Amino acid sequence: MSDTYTLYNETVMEHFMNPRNMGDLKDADGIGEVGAAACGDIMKISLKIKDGKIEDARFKTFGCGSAIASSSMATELIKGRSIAEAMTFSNQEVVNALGGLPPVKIHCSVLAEEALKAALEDYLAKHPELAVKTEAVLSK
Amino acid sequence: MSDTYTLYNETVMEHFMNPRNMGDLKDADGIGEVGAAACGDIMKISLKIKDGKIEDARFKTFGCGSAIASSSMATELIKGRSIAEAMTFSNQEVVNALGGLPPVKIHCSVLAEEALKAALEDYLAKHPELAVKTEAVLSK
Amino acid sequence: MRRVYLDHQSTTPVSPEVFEAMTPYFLEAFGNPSSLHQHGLRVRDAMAKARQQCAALINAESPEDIIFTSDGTESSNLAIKGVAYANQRKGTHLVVCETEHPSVINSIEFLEKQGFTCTRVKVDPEGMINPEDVRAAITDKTILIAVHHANHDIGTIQPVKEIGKIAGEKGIAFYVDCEASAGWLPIDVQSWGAQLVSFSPHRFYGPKGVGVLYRSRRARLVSILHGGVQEGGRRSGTENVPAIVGGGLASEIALREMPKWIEHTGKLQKRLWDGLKKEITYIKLNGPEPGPKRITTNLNLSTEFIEGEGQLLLCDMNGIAVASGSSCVSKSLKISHVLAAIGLDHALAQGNIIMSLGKDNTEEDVDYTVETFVKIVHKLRGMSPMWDEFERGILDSVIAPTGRGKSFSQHAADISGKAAH
Amino acid sequence: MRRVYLDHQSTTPVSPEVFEAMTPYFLEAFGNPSSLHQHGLRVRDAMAKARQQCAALINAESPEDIIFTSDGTESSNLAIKGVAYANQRKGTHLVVCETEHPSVINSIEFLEKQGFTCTRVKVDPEGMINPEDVRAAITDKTILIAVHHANHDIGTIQPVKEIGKIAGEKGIAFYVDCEASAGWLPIDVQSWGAQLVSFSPHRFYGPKGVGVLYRSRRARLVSILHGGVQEGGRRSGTENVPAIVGGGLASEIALREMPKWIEHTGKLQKRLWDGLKKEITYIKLNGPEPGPKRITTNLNLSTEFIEGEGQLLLCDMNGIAVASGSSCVSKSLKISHVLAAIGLDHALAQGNIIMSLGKDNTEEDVDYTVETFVKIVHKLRGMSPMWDEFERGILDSVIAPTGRGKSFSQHAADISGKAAH
Ligand SMILES: Cc1ncc(COP(=O)(O)O)c(C=O)c1O
Ligand SMILES: Cc1ncc(COP(=O)(O)O)c(C=O)c1O
Repeated sequence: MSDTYTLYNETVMEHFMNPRNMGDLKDADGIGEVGAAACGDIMKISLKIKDGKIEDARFKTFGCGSAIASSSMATELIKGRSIAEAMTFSNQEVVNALGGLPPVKIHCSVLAEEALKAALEDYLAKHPELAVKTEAVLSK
Repeated sequence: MSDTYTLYNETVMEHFMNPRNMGDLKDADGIGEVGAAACGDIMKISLKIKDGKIEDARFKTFGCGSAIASSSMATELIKGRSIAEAMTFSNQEVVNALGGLPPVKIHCSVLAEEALKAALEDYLAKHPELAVKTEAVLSK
Repeated sequence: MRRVYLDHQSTTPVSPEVFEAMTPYFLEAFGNPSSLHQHGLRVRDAMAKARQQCAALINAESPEDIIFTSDGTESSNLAIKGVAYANQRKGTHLVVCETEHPSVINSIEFLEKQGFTCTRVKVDPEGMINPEDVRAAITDKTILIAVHHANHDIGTIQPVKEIGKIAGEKGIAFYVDCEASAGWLPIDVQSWGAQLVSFSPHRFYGPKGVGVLYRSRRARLVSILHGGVQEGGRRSGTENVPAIVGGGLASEIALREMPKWIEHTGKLQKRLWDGLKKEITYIKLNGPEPGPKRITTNLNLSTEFIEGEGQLLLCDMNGIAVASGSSCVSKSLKISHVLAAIGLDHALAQGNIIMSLGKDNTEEDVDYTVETFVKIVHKLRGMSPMWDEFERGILDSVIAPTGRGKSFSQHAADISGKAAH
Repeated sequence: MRRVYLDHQSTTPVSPEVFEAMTPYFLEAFGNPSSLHQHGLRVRDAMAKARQQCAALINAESPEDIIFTSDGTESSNLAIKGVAYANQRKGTHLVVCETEHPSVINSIEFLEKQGFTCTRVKVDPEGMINPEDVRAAITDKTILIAVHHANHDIGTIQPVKEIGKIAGEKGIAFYVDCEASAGWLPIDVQSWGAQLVSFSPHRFYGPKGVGVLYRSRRARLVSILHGGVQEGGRRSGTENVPAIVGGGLASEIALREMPKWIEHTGKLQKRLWDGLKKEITYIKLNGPEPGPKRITTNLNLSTEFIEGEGQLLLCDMNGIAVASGSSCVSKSLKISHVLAAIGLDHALAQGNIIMSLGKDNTEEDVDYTVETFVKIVHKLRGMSPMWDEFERGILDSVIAPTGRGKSFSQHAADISGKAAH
């Protein structure tokens, strides 16, 4: 790659070119689809959740290179976390894990956070008993 | 000269580099010294006049290249002319003989015309009888 | 990997012949044209020649009508503001086409803050302006009409001759921005009745760092960069001599080669669009079909259900250089105002890229591009939730509606109404 | 014939090293920095490096403070108008030194037509501004103080640090035009407290076609050329990449070589002035004596009883390139406003030429110049009616009055009162 100039850093490019967890989950337990008014990007995250833990995550993204990389990274980071942990997930984690994003592209990582949270809310809406428990954990 | 670039055409440069009739005339019959308010140039023309004809002319000039070339050319052109002819001398003759001057430098040729006329007037002031005769010729 | 440069509308390489002609003006003939000695006089001669070459490209009455600036943007600014300031006693109203380049539009916005007014004439769905709409926009306070020749974004060729006639009848100065057409379409300022025309040699194998503004002696113009008396007092500042020399030669070459270049890029343009449209579903060409209404260098494409930057990046990773959105403002997030003006659906505007052809592109380049682009679209659609939802009948296509599902825009509004920032 | 270039203040040749560094950016790395693909990204990297190199030359806080323009004139215009427009709600008064370059003076005249006001602070007979006069000129409506570093005409080095202190106390933006000093004198925007500084690489062996404006983030500035979002939106238009790259490297080299260049030109400056003054009577140096108050590159000379253009032409015909009058405006007939400001007698202003030294001049160059110039003065005085009249006691000298005869000015007024047009 040394002779190649890239708009984003190597990690971002790598996730854009070879996105992890791309696709949909059959029988997903929670699905979130969100859009960014500013740039028109749309991101969808599906989660498989078992015993309060995110077992698997998938994304589909209509958006720029950093949006795709952000969703790839977000799904990668979130796997194995508990619902409570996932609820505190912040876009900054995506930015850090990607080794930074250009200032005008930070909103892509925000979109990933939002898609994840939408998927979790979708799951919790179907499991109100867990919602209460999660809130209890979060407010500790 | 082919490798040399010049601000003025070759004729002008030639007259600037090797001015004709440069100097003063001992016992001049008429001397004119004029100045241009616009650029500060000063030009002095001395004439030797015999039998109503300009026998010799000399100039001294404080001024730019085209002022020096204009006075050189003007003195050259005027030699041998009658006073009446000389009184109708115009700067355009200088410009033409020099093969043209840049627009901002036309006033140099005007200065030469003025210096010549001042010298003629100086002469005629000393010879009022000729002044009348000359006017008669000019008004024909 | 094959390398295919398809961004000629952004800029072109300097041709070796032009570069060679420029070289002496860096090292030996380095003088300042304002200097009265050998070094200055020598470069004055060179500039005079370049002025003739530039004048010839656009059939200007005289080389004296050519003003050298630093680039197309400065030329636009000088044309718009220079005419406006020079004529403000006469009137303060301007008429422009709404799809002008930002250098025109933003110059006008600046003037509007200072009390000028402007009518932005609308275009049709192909980006074409109607001369009668220009006529209707004129008031007795109008001092300038500005319409570009070819559109920088969607390649539409405007009816400048007809508009020039109207401007002439009304005695109003007419400015034609030829940045996107010079070198690629014949320009004739005299038969157009244009008093101001701008172009940039870097768009046709000349160097960056020089722009050209033609100004007929019939048009009043004041300078906008103040200082010394360079360019007859109309553009102050030490002249970029090597670029001016190079720009002159590039203009001469373009004038000579133009018929060949037009034929060549026209063929490739057709081959490229035919190939893409055959292999890819739900793809749309923005602006007129290849033919007399469209410049031969430009294809502006919207591929549905996927976004533009991703297409661009994958093209680039496969050696193909293309542009996304408005070619000169690609750092901004906003969608091109040209695409908005032709009423393009927001979803299609987002999936927009521009491929622009040049004299050195080949049929192989085109075929490789088609082949690669097909794979790219496939890959990105595979990642796109919109494509999935379209296939499942939840969303409908804008390009070829099936009658099933809601519109992309509706869907986007629904979900981004939620929590998007 | 020996060739001696003594017009380094007008421009310098591009150094071979700089030209070599620029070369790839014409032919291979020809991309538009706004492009998102390889070609664009590669030149972005190159521009980032140039930005650092330019920042280092003037000790800027950050490369982000560097704005690339097309030349010194544009930089001056942007500094003056950009700050004025950005702050017009706060105030509309500017303070400048009366001996600024025309690009500053004329920008201000333009603003005055739009309602701004300006105080032009006077200089002393050496061309030096008194910081206390600047302080006295400040009102509560003052939004900008502009003072050049070294004077382009007479080489005076201004007390910019002291003025910067005053500007800082009052919280007013301070612009220093360093066109005539950059590369030849150390510049430290931070210790000066300057928020705006301009310079041009073509004055120190870099290319034409690029100007630099430093703008501290503490200063508000709006753009004056409107269009795309290049240079962070502060300067629209396709960037002249090769010139920017060359300008960066020229800045790096200048920073490194400056001590040597200063020492070298300082020695030659002294030798040249000593030689001329020894061999030629009635010659005067305008501006301060060589030393800490004068830049080492510049000698501004008035030779009495003869006029400047003739001196220049004869120098040129003998291989010596010098400037006459204000170096950037030599096409105009008018006498430099700088010479008028220092109160130079009209006769001496007319006999004015500028010799400016560079790193490649030698002692032999200097000696040849002295020898040749002596002959030239002799030749022109032989043609001059003033010299003759001086010798005959009709006129007196301004430089070394004898007490005999009337002044040149009196004489000129007497005779041109006559019939001069
Ligand atoms: C002090 C000063 N400022 C500004 C300028 C203008 O620079 P440029 O001619 O590069 O536009 C000059 C040019 O001589 C100058 O000497
Ligand atoms: C139609 C049009 N006008 C003006 C410009 C501005 O030209 P430049 O970027 O050379 O300043 C462009 C640049 O793309 C353009 O396409």
